[in-house]
Order: sequence, then C-alpha cells, then structure tokens
Amino acid sequence: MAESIEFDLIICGSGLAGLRAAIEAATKSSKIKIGIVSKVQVMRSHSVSAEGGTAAVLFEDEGDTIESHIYDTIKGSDFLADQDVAERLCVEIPKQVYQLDHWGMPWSRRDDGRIAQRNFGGYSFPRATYASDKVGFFEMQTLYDTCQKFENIEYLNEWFATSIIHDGKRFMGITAIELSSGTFYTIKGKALIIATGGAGRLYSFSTYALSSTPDGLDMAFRAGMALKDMEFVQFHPTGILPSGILITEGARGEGGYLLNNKGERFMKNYAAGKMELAPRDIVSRAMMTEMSEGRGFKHETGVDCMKLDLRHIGDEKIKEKLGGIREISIKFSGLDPAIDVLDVRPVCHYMMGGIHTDINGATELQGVWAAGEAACNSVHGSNRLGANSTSECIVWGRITGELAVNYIEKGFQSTSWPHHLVGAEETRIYDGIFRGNGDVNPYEIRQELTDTMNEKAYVFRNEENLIAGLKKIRQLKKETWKHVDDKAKEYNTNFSNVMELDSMFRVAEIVLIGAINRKESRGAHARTDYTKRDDANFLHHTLAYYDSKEPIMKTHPVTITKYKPVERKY
Amino acid sequence: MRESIIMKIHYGTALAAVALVAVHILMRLTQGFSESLQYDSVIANYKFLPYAGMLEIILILLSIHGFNGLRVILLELKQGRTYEKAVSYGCVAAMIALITYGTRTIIMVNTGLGMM
Amino acid sequence: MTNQDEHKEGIGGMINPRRYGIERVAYLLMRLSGLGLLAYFIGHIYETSSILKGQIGWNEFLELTQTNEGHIILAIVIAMCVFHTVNGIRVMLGQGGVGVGKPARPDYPYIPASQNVRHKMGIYSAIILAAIAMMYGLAVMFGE
Amino acid sequence: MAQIPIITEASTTPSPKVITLRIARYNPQHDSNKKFMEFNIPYERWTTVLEAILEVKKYFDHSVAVRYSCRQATCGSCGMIINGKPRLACFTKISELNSNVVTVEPMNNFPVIRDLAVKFERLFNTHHKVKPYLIHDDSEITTDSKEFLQSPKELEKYIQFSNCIKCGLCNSACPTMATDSLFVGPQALAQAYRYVADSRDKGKDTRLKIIDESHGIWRCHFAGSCSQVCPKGVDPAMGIQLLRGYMLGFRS
Ligand SMILES: Cc1cc2nc3c(=O)[nH]c(=O)nc-3n(C[C@H](O)[C@H](O)[C@H](O)COP(=O)(O)OP(=O)(O)OC[C@H]3O[C@@H](n4cnc5c(N)ncnc54)[C@H](O)[C@@H]3O)c2cc1C
Ligand code: HEM
Ligand code: SF4
Ligand code: F3S
Ligand code: FES
Repeated sequence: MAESIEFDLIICGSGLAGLRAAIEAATKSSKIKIGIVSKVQVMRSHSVSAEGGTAAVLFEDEGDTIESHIYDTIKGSDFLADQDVAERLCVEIPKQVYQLDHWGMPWSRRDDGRIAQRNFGGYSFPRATYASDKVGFFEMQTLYDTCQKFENIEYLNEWFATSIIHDGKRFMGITAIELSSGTFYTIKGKALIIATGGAGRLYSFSTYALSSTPDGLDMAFRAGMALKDMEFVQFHPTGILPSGILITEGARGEGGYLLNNKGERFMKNYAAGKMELAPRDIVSRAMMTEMSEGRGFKHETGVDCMKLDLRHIGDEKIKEKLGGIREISIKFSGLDPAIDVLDVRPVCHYMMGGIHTDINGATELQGVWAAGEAACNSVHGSNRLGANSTSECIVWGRITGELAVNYIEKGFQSTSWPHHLVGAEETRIYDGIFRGNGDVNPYEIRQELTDTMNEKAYVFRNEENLIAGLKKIRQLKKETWKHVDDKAKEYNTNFSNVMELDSMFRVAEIVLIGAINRKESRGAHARTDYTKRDDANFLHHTLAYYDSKEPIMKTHPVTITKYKPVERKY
Repeated sequence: MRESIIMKIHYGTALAAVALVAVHILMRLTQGFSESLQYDSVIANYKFLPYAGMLEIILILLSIHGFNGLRVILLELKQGRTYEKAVSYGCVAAMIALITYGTRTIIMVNTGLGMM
Repeated sequence: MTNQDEHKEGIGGMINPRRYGIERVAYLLMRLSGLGLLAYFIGHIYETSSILKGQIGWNEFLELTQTNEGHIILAIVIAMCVFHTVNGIRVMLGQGGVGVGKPARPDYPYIPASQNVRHKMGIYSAIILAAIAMMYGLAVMFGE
Repeated sequence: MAQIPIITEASTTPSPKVITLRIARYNPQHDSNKKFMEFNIPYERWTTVLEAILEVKKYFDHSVAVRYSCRQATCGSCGMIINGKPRLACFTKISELNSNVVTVEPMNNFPVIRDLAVKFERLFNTHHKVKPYLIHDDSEITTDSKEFLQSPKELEKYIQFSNCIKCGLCNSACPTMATDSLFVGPQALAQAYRYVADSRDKGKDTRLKIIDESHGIWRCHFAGSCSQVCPKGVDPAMGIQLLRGYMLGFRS
C-alpha cells in the first residue's frame, strides 16, 4: 500500500514556471501548504540551461512598443498563436522582469544603470533582456533563492510523479515515487500546477537536459487532458557538435555570422532583411537546404554542419556577453570562438505543443493548471520566437499560482478518495514495468526511438518519412523492453528511465500523427510535399486525447483578434 | 560570547604577542644563547620589573591564543553539545591553570618570596 | 550519525596535503605549528618554574635541555614559531580580505583570484624564513 | 551516449582509445562496504566522464546510481570524486585526465544514497540558513515601480559569486567540512557574500549575525581548496575572506 502525504497546492515541476508559481502562491497566502514535486533536485531543473534572454518591452521611452512585441510574436508563430494570449504575455512580462530585478536577478546593465537588452531572432527591436548568456540559470537561482523566504513551501527533491488522481470531474492528488528511498506515495492536494517542461529528449540530437522527457505530459494525457499542437517542434539553428549543446541565438544577436563552404553569409538568400536573425525555423531550414545542396561542411564525426563565425566580435566582448558559450565551446569542442569558427547544426530545442490550456493556464480538469513549456496556451503558435519562452514561464507561472490559490481558498466539499485509481497506477508501474519481463535493452530502444524521431521528423518532413517513422515506433513499442533489471528500491534510476521511455512512446506517436495530419507547411512544421501554408484547411490547433489503442485526434480553433494572417516574410 | 569577539581576541593576542615574543627571543640571542640562560642573568631579568611585566603579558596573551587555537581545532574535530561544552570549559580551565602557574613563578621570583 | 553514515572525509582527509596545492600545505603546517608551539609553551612554563628551586634546580633542568636532542627540539620550535608567526600574519591579512583579489567576472578557464601569487609568496617566505631561522638557531646553539 | 545524430555512417572512427572506468558501488541499505566495479570504455577526444558512466549504465549495468541532468555544467547534479578530486563528471573530459584508469567515487562529506548519488539536504539547509535573497523593503513590486538602477561596476562586485550551481564540490574539498558536520561551508558562505555585496541589498547585518557562531564563518581557515575545485570560477575563498573583512573591521 502506498504511503500518503497531503498539501493544499501541489506544483509538479520546478523549472521557471513551477518556482514562479510557488512564489506567487506563497505570497498570496501564507496559510496554504505548497509542495513542489520534482524528479530532479529543485534547482537543477532544465530551465538552468536557458542562455540567451527573456523578451520584454522595457524601453518604450526609446521607441519600443508592446504592440510591436505582440505582432512579432504572432508573426513569428506563423499566425497560429492565439492572439489574446500573445497580448497577455507581452503586456505582463515587463513588470515581471522588474519583479525579478527586485528579487535580486543579476541582469546585465547598461552604463546608465538600466537593465540591458540585446537583439534576438524575429524581433523588430532589441528586446531580449539578458544576464550574460546564462539567463535561465540566473532566473532559476533568483526564483529558488526567493523561495527560501517562505516557510510554507516544501521541496520534494527527486520525486518522480507518475499519475494524476481525480474523481472524473475534479483533481484530488497525484502518485509519486521518492527516488532516494523508492517509496511509492500518494500526495493528496486541492489544486495542481503542472510545470514539467518540454520533452525534447524525444530527439537524440537535442539541446535539452537529459531529464527533459515527456513523462509529465504523458501523466496529464493519461488523466484525460488533451495534448495540443505536438507536431510543432522547434529546431534551433546552432547546436554545437558533437554534443548538441546550445550556442545561444544571442551569439548571432551580438553579431555572429553563419557561413557555408563558399564562405558566404548564405542567409542573404533566405531572409535578406533579417539575415542571421530571422526566426529559428527559417534559419534552420536555410541551413538544411545549404547542406543538402552541397554547401555544408563535414564534422569529424561524419555529420553535416555549417560554420558559425564569432571571431569578429572580439575576445573581450565574447568574454563579457557570451562567457557561457565560450566555456562550452572550448571545453566540449576544443574551439575558442575568438579564434576558431564553430561547427553547428539544427538541433531539437523546444516544443510549441503541450497540455491544452485556456488563456489562464487552466486545463480541462477542474483544479489543474499547466504553465511553462509543458503547457500549450498557444502563445507561440507554430514557432516560438527566441526569448519568449522564459517570458511565458514567468508570466503563466505567476498567473496559475494566483488562480490556484483563489481556487483553494474558495473551498469545496470533499468527495471520497478514489482508491481504485491508486491501485491501478500501482499495478501499471510495478506489475507492468518494475516486475516486467523481457530481454530487450530499454536503453537501446530509447536510442532507436530518439534516432527515429531525429531522422523522420526533423526540420524538413514528408508523408513517406513520417509514416515510416510511425511504423518504426509502433514496432519498437512491441518489443520486450518493459522490464527493470535493477531490483533495489533506493535511487533506482533504471526504473525511472524505463518509465520515461514508456511515456516517450505515447508522446512520440502524437507528434508523428499530428505531423502526418497537418498537410501544410507552417512555422516549424515544414513539409516538402506541402510547401505552402494552408489557412483554408489548417488554421486550427491539433488536439490529441488518450485512448488505450491510439490517440483520438481533434482540432481546436485559433483565436484571432486584430491581426489577419498574411504571408510571413522577413 | 559571540564567536567574532573570541576570534578578534585570538587575532589581537597574536598580533600583540608578535612584538613581545620577538623581544623575549632576541634577548636570548643578543646576550649569547648560553649566557642568557645562566641562573643569575635569568634571576636578574625576573627582578627587573618591566621585563617581568612583559613576561606576564606574554604568558597571558599566548595562553589565551594557544588554548583558543586548541579549542578551535577540537571543535572542528567532533560535534555534539556535551562534547563542545567540555571542550570550551576545558580549554578555559587549562588556560587559567597555566596562567596561574606561570604567574606564580613570575611573582615569586620577582619578589623573591618562597625562593630557596 | 556516525562518520561512516555522513561519509565525511575525516581527519585523514583534513590533514592530507597532497591534492590541493601549497595553500593546503600551509593550512596543515599552521595547525601543526600552532599545536607544537602550544605544547612547547606549556613545557616552557613548567621548565622555567624550576627556577623556584634555586640555582641547583635550574641548572639541573638546564642540563636536561642543553643536550643535542634538546637543541634539535628547540630548533624545530624556532622554525615553528617563525613559520607560525609569518604565516599567521599572512592568514590574518587574508582573512581580513587583504590581497585575496577583487571580485570580477570569471573567464574560462577559471583561475581563482584568491589563490594568487601574493599569498603563495607569503607561504613560501614563511617556510624559507622558518628554515633560515632554524639554521641560525642551530648554528648559535651548536656553535658554542 | 551518442548525442550525435545518426547520420554517422561515414563516421571516421580511427583507433578507438579505451580506458578502464572504476565505479564505486555501495548501497548503505544492503552492503557493508564500498566495492569497485571495472569497465572498459572506448572514448573520443571529447568524451566526458559522465558519458562514460552513462555508457556503462546503458550497456553493462543498468543499476549504476548516478545523478545527472543538464550535461553542460549548469545544473550542478554530477559532482563526484574523479581520480581523487571532486569534479563535475560532465565537465571532465577523459582525455584531460591523462590516465588509463578513471576512478569515480561519491563526493566526500555528503552521505551516500547509493553508488555515486549523495544526499544534499545539509547543503540545501546551510544555503537556506544564510538568507540567500535580497533583503530590501521594496522586494515586492508595485504597479508603478521600475527597476533598481545598478551600474555595471556594481554588478561586477557580486556577479562572480552568483555563478554558483550548488554542486557541492567546494564543500567536498574543504578541510573543515571533512570533520565538522555543523560548519556552514564555503557554498553557503559565498552566497551570503553574494547578497551582501549586491548594491540592492540591505541585509548585511542580519546575515553577518547568522554566520557569526561557533560553526560559522570563523571555521574557515583560508585553506582555499574550495576555490581550487569550483567548476564555475566562483572563488568562495575570496568571498568568505571579504565577508570576514566586514566582521574584522577591515572593510565597511
Ligand atoms: C538549451 C536551451 C536554451 C534555452 N534558451 C532560452 C532562452 O534564451 N530564452 C527563452 O526564453 N527560452 C529559452 N529556452 C526555453 C526555456 O528554457 C524552456 O522552455 C523553459 O526553461 C521551460 O521551463 P519549465 O519551467 O516549463 O520547465 P523545465 O525547466 O523544463 O522544468 C521541468 C520540471 O519538471 C520536472 N518534472 C518533469 N517530469 C516530472 C515528473 N514525472 N515528476 C516530477 N517532476 C517532473 C523536472 O524535474 C523539472 O523540474 C531554452 C531551452 C533550451 C533547451
Ligand atoms: C606570535 C605570533 C603568532 C601569530 C601572529 C599567530 C597567529 C595565529 C593566527 C592568525 C591563527 C589563526 C589561524 C587560522 O585561523 O587558520 C593562529 C592559530 C593558532 N595559534 Fe597562533 N600565532 C602566534 C603565536 C602562537 C603561539 C606562540 C602559540 C602557542 C602557544 C600559538 C598557537 C596557536 C594555535 C594552537 C592555533 C590554532 C591552529 C589553527 O587553527 O590552525 N600561536 N595563530
Ligand atoms: S561555489 Fe563552486 S564548487 Fe561550490 S557549490 Fe558553488 S559552484 Fe559548486
Ligand atoms: S576550503 Fe574551507 S577552510 Fe575556507 S577557504 Fe575554503 S572554506
Ligand atoms: S549534469 Fe548538470 S552539472 Fe553535470
């Protein structure tokens, strides 16, 4: 039988969104008990890797406008963003940037003492607020440290959440495994905020932390919530070889060039107006086109790549503004960006899709909100602009934190605890996975799955590849990988790895099916067999609902307020 | 007592001792090592009040400094309420004992009381 | 909790001077010399109290210490005293924030500014001065 | 852990170099003492120790317990003792160790959960204890409040210390930590300084009071090992001494 503990508010995930939500909730009420459940130690969440910036309009006195931020976001999204949501983001984020400042965020500064901003892809004003090139890290630190002010936040470090318990209408709790002891717990709660981040480890070449797997998404999916727009996966142009670690867009924001093997800045043929600072989908496609037309390079590992040239920025400026990527390239690739050109290649970087929510971050289940990359409130549409994601995490972290507290304080009748759901979950993970049998190595299956995604659903896609990919994944799923060889209870990462793999199968399938169904090219979803955007048939979101056999696919309208979809040109 | 006060005393005693110990040792060296240790010259030193005073000060300073140093090392070796109390009081007691013992020598020699 | 549970490195780790450069050696020598001096100091107070027993008692005691072993011990004490004093002054300055460098944006590869030449020089000079003082002491004591 | 895309057929793998990876295995719940297991792992110029360990986990023994996440030295998960010294596994290349044998053990001065994974509660608690947040009347923003102005110079005074990733390597190297289980430790002390040095902060006196106790800042003897192992250039030793400078009246 499972051990049981109880909180008022459970926050699952401790990235920027989760921590921001916790602070908001704790500020609103010192009486409610908040529990942050995270499968990594709270401050080690993937968000620490964010490098480049947080988009916000801070210099209205110098010509920037919120209106322009809204339009850039919507245009960047290839008009799939819900426009009211985009507006909410742009209106709220400036205040949040100042709030972070008041909590101690070490933003980089201009000589006049004001917070500095830099250029980023797809914006018509330099509005990526930065702190050297470790924005996410410093934001995480600021939020984590600020959390220390509150006595009513409890940290469940390294607890792996496995399922959501509800009575059909309303949220009741979650189940989770405490990794250090291996104990299975039910955590009862009145409200839940899901902030489990993105799932970029579906791809083998990825900028994400190794812990960014879709188990959080899958948990909501299995509980009956829809996953939205999962086919839109962003490929960042500059993942460094061989590790796939990100070289921030800020590197181009500070003036870096992308070069082909003729030594040309090839972006002039694709987006002459913005050059290297076109939105990510466009730059990534340009790079892939260059490579396939023979103007790329070969890295010593045999992979095609392009060159990123930062040398003209100069050693001093690189150290000052791009110290993190300087460290990364020297350490992991042996190249000093002040002396050498870097080998880069488009890399899986962000998932526009996630748990379907409304503008407030509320999901379809009463008492459950989702925020951050795990959520899809459709602010990014089919392509996110760089620096808009940390903004999103902070804005909706705050909003959901506030709304969840309001909801808890309203109070409601308790209904009987659904013991059978806990029992079913125990059976699923212990009988189905922990005590499973088989002789196929789950780690090799994971490798094959992620390689397949990389191969079949990368920057350019087509029907043939996507269907082959889906077939391959369904075939892999049938193999006997569902077993855990490590029989100990304590810190059994073998167990959590296999649970992660289990969730990857379901979510990978949704990505592929969504991509097959969307017979158009929009934002990050580029089909070689349907190269045009098709607003007549596809100006809608994709929803996927759980079913024991195959996901049930539906569509959902896009909210359009002021901005009519037009062709997207840079 | 606040740890900062203790440690300021620790540093202060050390600094003050630097000068005085230098004088004390230089006496040995300037007079010639063995000669300086002759009974008569030692007694003469003791009888000379400023020198005796200096010895007393060195004694106090270094006892404080040394036993506090010992306390620090012992505190870091092992933890626990009773242990730490024992260490602190033990060191203070040892310090007082040493100072008393040393002072007894200085006073008795200086005043000539109780000398054989 | 026992030491094993906490997985503390223990005294062995504390005194192992091999892995972390000269600063860690200085740390160890500072402790050893402090303890050594304390021991000598206690002995010294006891030793000098023999003067109360008059000339005979004093001379008896002198004879005990004015041996080769006694001289060597005394030489070590001199070395400890010089090292402890010089390094003590360095440590005090350092602990007051003097000469430990200025905070600045670190650039990879990170070289900690507090582990700088000034302090290394301080440590080496403490060791060298201690050695010189010890030789001088030996010369004076055995020279006679 | 091939993170390289799979289009690697033409891969030019010349002579694969191999090292012996020795992993400390110990589960305090079941084993009476630590054992080592040895694996032969091929490596490239850029292969990190973490990748080698994950290679073992993938192909040889799924049960190796190790904490990791970002694999780019920003999350602070993967601190361990590698060939005798505390280092980040993801930030240590095998090629730079110049050794045919790579031995990995759990970090010292942290209780072992299992194999290479250690408990961090004490570090989190000491970090919490020094009040690591801005203490300022205006810390909650109101409708019309804007940013605090701060010059790049003022930023420079603390930015170094805010690079701390809480990996615990410093606490593992510090000689006081080796025996004193109540010592606040270099990680927390450096963070205390980080906030004290911030021009926006007003909490200096509060923090100085907190660390002025018998297992507080005075138990640091400026041994400097913390700074030598810090993977992010934080230099806790400097921060601690500057902080103590306030207490000794050298600085104000
Ligand atoms: C390399 C990189 C650089 C980036 N740079 C930028 C940038 O410059 N600007 C920008 O705006 N955006 C950037 N992004 C995007 C942005 O960093 C992410 O979208 C954002 O950090 C996501 O934060 P989050 O709070 O949603 O989740 P995450 O930080 O991903 O956190 C997820 C949390 O969920 C927890 N979790 C997951 N599953 C479970 C489970 N089953 N049980 C318990 N806990 C679970 C994890 O432990 C973790 O705490 C970048 C992304 C990457 C990959
Ligand atoms: C006269 C010059 C002296 C100076 C300048 C001096 C200075 C210092 C300093 C600064 C420390 C603190 C070291 C630290 O915090 O790491 C210290 C420690 C210590 N001192 Fe001295 N000292 C002197 C003489 C002595 C003498 C004569 C004794 C013996 C009685 C002594 C015994 C100790 C002891 C036992 C310690 C603790 C060791 C440690 O913590 O490392 N000192 N000294
Ligand atoms: S100060 Fe350095 S070594 Fe210590 S925890 Fe922070 S980053 Fe790690
Ligand atoms: S190693 Fe320890 S003793 Fe001080 S300088 Fe660093 S905290
Ligand atoms: S895995 Fe994040 S620091 Fe090594």
